Amino acid sequence: MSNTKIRRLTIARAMAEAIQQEMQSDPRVFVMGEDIGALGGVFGNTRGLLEEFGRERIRDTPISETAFIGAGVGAAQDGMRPVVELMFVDFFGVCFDAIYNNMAKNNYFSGGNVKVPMVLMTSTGGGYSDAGQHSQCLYATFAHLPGMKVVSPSNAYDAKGMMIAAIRDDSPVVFMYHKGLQGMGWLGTEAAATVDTPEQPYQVELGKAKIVREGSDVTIVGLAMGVHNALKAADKLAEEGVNAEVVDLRSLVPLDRETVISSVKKTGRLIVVDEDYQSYGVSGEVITSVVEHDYSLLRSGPKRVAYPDVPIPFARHMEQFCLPNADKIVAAFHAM
Amino acid sequence: MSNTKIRRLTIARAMAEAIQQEMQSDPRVFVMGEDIGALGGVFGNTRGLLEEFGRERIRDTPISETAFIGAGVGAAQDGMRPVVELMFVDFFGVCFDAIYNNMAKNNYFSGGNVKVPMVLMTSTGGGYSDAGQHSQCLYATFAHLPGMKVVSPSNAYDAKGMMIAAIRDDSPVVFMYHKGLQGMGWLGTEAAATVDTPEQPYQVELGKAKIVREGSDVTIVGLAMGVHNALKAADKLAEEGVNAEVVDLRSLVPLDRETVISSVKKTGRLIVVDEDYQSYGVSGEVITSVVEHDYSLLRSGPKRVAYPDVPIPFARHMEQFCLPNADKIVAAFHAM
Amino acid sequence: MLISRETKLWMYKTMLLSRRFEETIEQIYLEGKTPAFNMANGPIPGEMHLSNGQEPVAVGVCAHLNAEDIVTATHRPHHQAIAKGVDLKRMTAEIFGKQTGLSGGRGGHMHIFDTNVNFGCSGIIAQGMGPACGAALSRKMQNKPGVAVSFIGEGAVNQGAFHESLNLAALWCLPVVFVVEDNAWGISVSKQDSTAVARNDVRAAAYDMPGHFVENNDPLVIYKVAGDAIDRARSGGGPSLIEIETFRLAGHFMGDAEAYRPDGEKAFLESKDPIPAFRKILLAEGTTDVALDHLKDQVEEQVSAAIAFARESAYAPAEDALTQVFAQGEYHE
Amino acid sequence: MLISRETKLWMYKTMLLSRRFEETIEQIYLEGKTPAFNMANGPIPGEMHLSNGQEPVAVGVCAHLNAEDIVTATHRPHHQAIAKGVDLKRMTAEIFGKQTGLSGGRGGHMHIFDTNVNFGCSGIIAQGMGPACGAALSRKMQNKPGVAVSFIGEGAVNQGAFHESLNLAALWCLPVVFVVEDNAWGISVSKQDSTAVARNDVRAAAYDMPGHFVENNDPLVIYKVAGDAIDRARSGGGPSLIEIETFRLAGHFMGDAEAYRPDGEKAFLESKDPIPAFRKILLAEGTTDVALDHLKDQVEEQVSAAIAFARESAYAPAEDALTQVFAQGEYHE
Ligand SMILES: Cc1ncc(C[n+]2csc(CCOP(=O)(O)OP(=O)(O)O)c2C)c(N)n1
Ligand SMILES: Cc1ncc(C[n+]2csc(CCOP(=O)(O)OP(=O)(O)O)c2C)c(N)n1
Ligand SMILES: [Mg+2]
Ligand SMILES: [Mg+2]
Repeated sequence: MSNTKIRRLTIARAMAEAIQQEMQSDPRVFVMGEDIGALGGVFGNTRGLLEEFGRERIRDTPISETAFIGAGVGAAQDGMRPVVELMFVDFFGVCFDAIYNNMAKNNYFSGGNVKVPMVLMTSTGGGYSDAGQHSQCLYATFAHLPGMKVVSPSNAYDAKGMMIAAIRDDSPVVFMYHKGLQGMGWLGTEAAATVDTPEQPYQVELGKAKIVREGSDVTIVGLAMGVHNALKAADKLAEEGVNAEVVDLRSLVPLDRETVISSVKKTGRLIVVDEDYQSYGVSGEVITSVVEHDYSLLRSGPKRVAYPDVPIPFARHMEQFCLPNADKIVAAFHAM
Repeated sequence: MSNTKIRRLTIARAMAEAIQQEMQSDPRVFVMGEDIGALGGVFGNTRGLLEEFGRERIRDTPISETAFIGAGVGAAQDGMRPVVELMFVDFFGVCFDAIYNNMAKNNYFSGGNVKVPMVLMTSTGGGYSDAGQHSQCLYATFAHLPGMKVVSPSNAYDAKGMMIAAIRDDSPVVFMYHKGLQGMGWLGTEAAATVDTPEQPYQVELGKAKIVREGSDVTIVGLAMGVHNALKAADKLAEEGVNAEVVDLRSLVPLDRETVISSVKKTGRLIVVDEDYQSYGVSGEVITSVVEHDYSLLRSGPKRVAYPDVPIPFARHMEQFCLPNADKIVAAFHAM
Repeated sequence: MLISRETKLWMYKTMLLSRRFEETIEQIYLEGKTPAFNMANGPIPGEMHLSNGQEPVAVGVCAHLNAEDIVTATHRPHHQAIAKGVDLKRMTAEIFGKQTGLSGGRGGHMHIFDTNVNFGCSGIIAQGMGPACGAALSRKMQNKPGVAVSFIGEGAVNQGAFHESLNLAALWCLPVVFVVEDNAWGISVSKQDSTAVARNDVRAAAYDMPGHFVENNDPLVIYKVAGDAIDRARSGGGPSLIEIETFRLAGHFMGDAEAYRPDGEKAFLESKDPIPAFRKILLAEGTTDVALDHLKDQVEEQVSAAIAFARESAYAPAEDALTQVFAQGEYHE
Repeated sequence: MLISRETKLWMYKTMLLSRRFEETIEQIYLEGKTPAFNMANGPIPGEMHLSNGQEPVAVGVCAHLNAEDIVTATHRPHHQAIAKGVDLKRMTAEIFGKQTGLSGGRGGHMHIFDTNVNFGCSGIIAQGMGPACGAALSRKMQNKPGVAVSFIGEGAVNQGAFHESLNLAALWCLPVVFVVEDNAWGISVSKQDSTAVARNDVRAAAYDMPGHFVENNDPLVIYKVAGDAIDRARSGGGPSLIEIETFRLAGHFMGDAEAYRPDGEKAFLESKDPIPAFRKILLAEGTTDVALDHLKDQVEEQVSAAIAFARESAYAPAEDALTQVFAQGEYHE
């Protein structure tokens, strides 16, 4: 280990720092959302910003997602670079038109003349018994619809770099952060998401997957919390002498199919981990991307470890029964 | 041909007749939506109902989808059987919470005590230059989220039987009708959707796909307009001596995976046709369902002929360039 | 509108029941969450929104409701549920995630559904309002008795559903009453930072319906105002909007550090706690301490019985998570 | 507020331009659609919403706007676009789906975007309102001049976005004016069948903002009322709501049989056509027939030139459908 100082940040702090640095260097950047001011965001990702930038640029909003996300679109089109928060992704149903019919499409509708450089950040994921309207991931719901980039980091390093890249991107970016990775103790948290994070601003390119563990026997693909489950499964498999490669998608749109395909070329086996509902989702897309590319790559049937097609139950044991985890991934491998 | 009278109905008339007959026999059934009264529905599927049932049971609504779809949920929970129209599926973004977080989940949230026997009917599809906010299918958007059945007929016979089944179903059913199949001349229409339709009420079971053309060389799977494109492609392939089997999914939730798998068992080849956006959609789910079931069924890589991941352009030639059609399906077969 | 002594005692007792219930839940919620507070742990995991201080709204309104009447509640539903007569044992079991819970543990504290008393919830802001209109419409169309009451918070009034629902209710002259619990806060955002008008009763004029504002969390005034509105709805007079100033004595949810609250606000609100205040009134009107203490004992017993029921109940098999998605109990992959 | 002769002539000429433009589009729209009317056919496929009769709203409001001001329009945008100064040739080419169109044919008639004059549309009811607030906020935050005007129909006022946007605009004191074109119909549903109040200006009180109602489609009154509201917004006074009674002389869209209209309504409205009425006023005020006819000639020329431009322009390569999805011009599979 070198003697450079390790600076471990939670994803929450990494996001806040990214926004802070962009706000310092670019007066067009501002933040809007519910409880993002004095509270610092329910999930901590705007903490400290109100104190530094004041109420003009850190704007608490009424509970009017249609209006303030629509306002984000209008401000972005007018030259600002708003970072707008939808507190839980589960709430998209009250405001999705502003997102998918306007934010995502106005670049196209205007033939490229109107840019919408807006970041919509939103929390995803369950595992802490918040029940069926506060625990969803809805990755595929966003990724299915054209015109917005859709990304989700699995650790603080990526979170900071991806947030900076998202703010600087001239396209709308949906930045989905998993509550269980935020490093907010009160939600429980995955410790491995809290990693060394440089202080200087830097970008992590959107649309590039990352091989977070190299292996040769099976490719396990996931994003956000799924990556951590995959890594844990890889550890378990290693005990059996199985060498798993883990791919962190990081981005669903653009989807880095090449990295997945290259990995499967090497391993011949594919497991997709997804905390979003299974059907018509991420797992189907990733698997199909591989088999339509080259049907002969796979040496055995692909597997998915995804959330079953049921609303998310409240009771802990029921929710845990439904969630993907390392054991299910290991079992999927054994069933191959 | 027998001498029983052929009674060709458009899907629009078949839907209206199904609703009419259910309203005659069940006082709990009523209709709400925009322009479903005096106008008879923009797409004709409530024509004649106002005259027969009056304004109490055929209720024109304000342009307040959140309120009136929410009201549908409340009325269904209170013992009524509302048929509620969302004029274009594209508008789901202003009211989806009422649909997916309430209509779809209250059965679950209540442990099965609260039933929500509601039909949400909504128009889908393009091809007539109605541009990017009025031409979408969004099949996967609905089918991805648990708790609602999602169906879409390809012809009047099925439309009538499926609508009756939907109204009688104690679960919420999203009934998606493709504008290009409605038989409304002013939208252009696929003549093959207008078929012999019995006058007596009957049900077509929801969740069952149908083999609409038998074949042995390739399985082409589609729904709604996709079925007609598949049938046309099958005709073209027949000229080349290729015998295509065409599967009309009819229902996305429940998805009849068995019928697709059995067909692929026979043909060894799979093409999925989908007018919804390609990624994270129907095609990925159908293909993955087959390959995860039995990886050895396919004799060559599966193909998808779906709408590319771009908003729907207005200009006819651009839109037609993007839409699935018979030639693209034939080309996909040739590329296998 | 006269208030009988019996009704007053019911109101008092029900407020007490709600309060004691929540105080108990509060304790149990913290089990397993110390030393490190982690929502995911303990016998009651997940978010917990308490309604301490808001009891007058629930009892003042629900005193006028029968089992057949409909209530749609929010993410903060305990007081409303208790006042509406939701089965306390089964509700408690639900909050514990047990099989005997109202939904067998699928719903939890934000999704309390009791069909016996027509009570339901949504955790999404203002999304009970459309369903309340629909239930009211159902009664009207079926010519069946029953009014619907939709409770929301003052933060919810700026959600589109509020506007659409009020317009629809007025347009169709539905038997529904909209009750805004103005506890001054939507999580950390104050009413004045979210709402362009100081009082939402003025918004009723936008729908040509009566609007009322009740100050100072007064159960007796609430009773009267709500009674008039509910009578009006029952007799075909259409909807009303009532905003009620009430107090959120606790944080938005348990674990909320409440740093956003102005200094002294909590102490001030506690000094106006409506339960001791109501007790004083009842005493002044001649009810004895003994009688009120007796109610308290009854309440303690009810709460203990409910908690015991919940604690002793079993969890459903985990696989039950895959049931009751559709009406036949099944789920479809 | 005084109206200069020059302004009046601009208003008249612009109304005429909009009318003649739409009359011409109407003819061309029908090309290829006879004998059987099929929306998918002809040089202009898709839906076509005409604004004949509603021109006074557009000119009365836009007379006060500069290129830097923002307008968000609806599914029925021609009159507003023309009054705002959208490039007529490129707009026409867009309606024809040509490469020279404002968006190269991707948008069509419901998606007119002209960044030179800050004009945009959404075909989804009321969804221009949030963006109008955002543009106004942007100007306020940047301390740049400019007000935003959001046009909607009277049917749109019952959409949640209306309520949320008005509250946000008032709360943040944004330089935005909301203009409701009350043409009495939302497709086939009359105002009284959709709205619980007869006039939407009363709804302004729900946001503590000024509300105005203009009767009888009068361009001069519209000019004054809009001028006051826009001045107010410009000078930091915050938002206003204006509802304007106007006339939809045509069907909701072309092909609409309008069976739902009461007998005689169309003839009555035609008798009140605002263009001849305005002409009469101008004549009475001393403008000569010759001068007005000269304006007409200019308008004819503009329309002909725009149509010729559109007709003569090429279609973009069909593959261009796959470009401009993202900001770099690319799309991502
Ligand atoms: C549509 C939606 N947006 C945001 C939230 C998150 N949220 C939950 S409670 C709350 C505050 C609600 O305030 P209020 O309506 O006053 O009710 P209170 O919590 O004070 O009872 C918010 C913003 C939500 N549940 N739904
Ligand atoms: C959210 C939404 N719901 C429904 C529609 C369908 N629709 C298009 S125009 C229209 C009527 C609009 O009426 P109004 O606002 O009065 O405008 P007008 O057409 O009279 O100009 C409707 C219902 C839509 N585009 N968006
Ligand atoms: Mg509140
Ligand atoms: Mg109108």
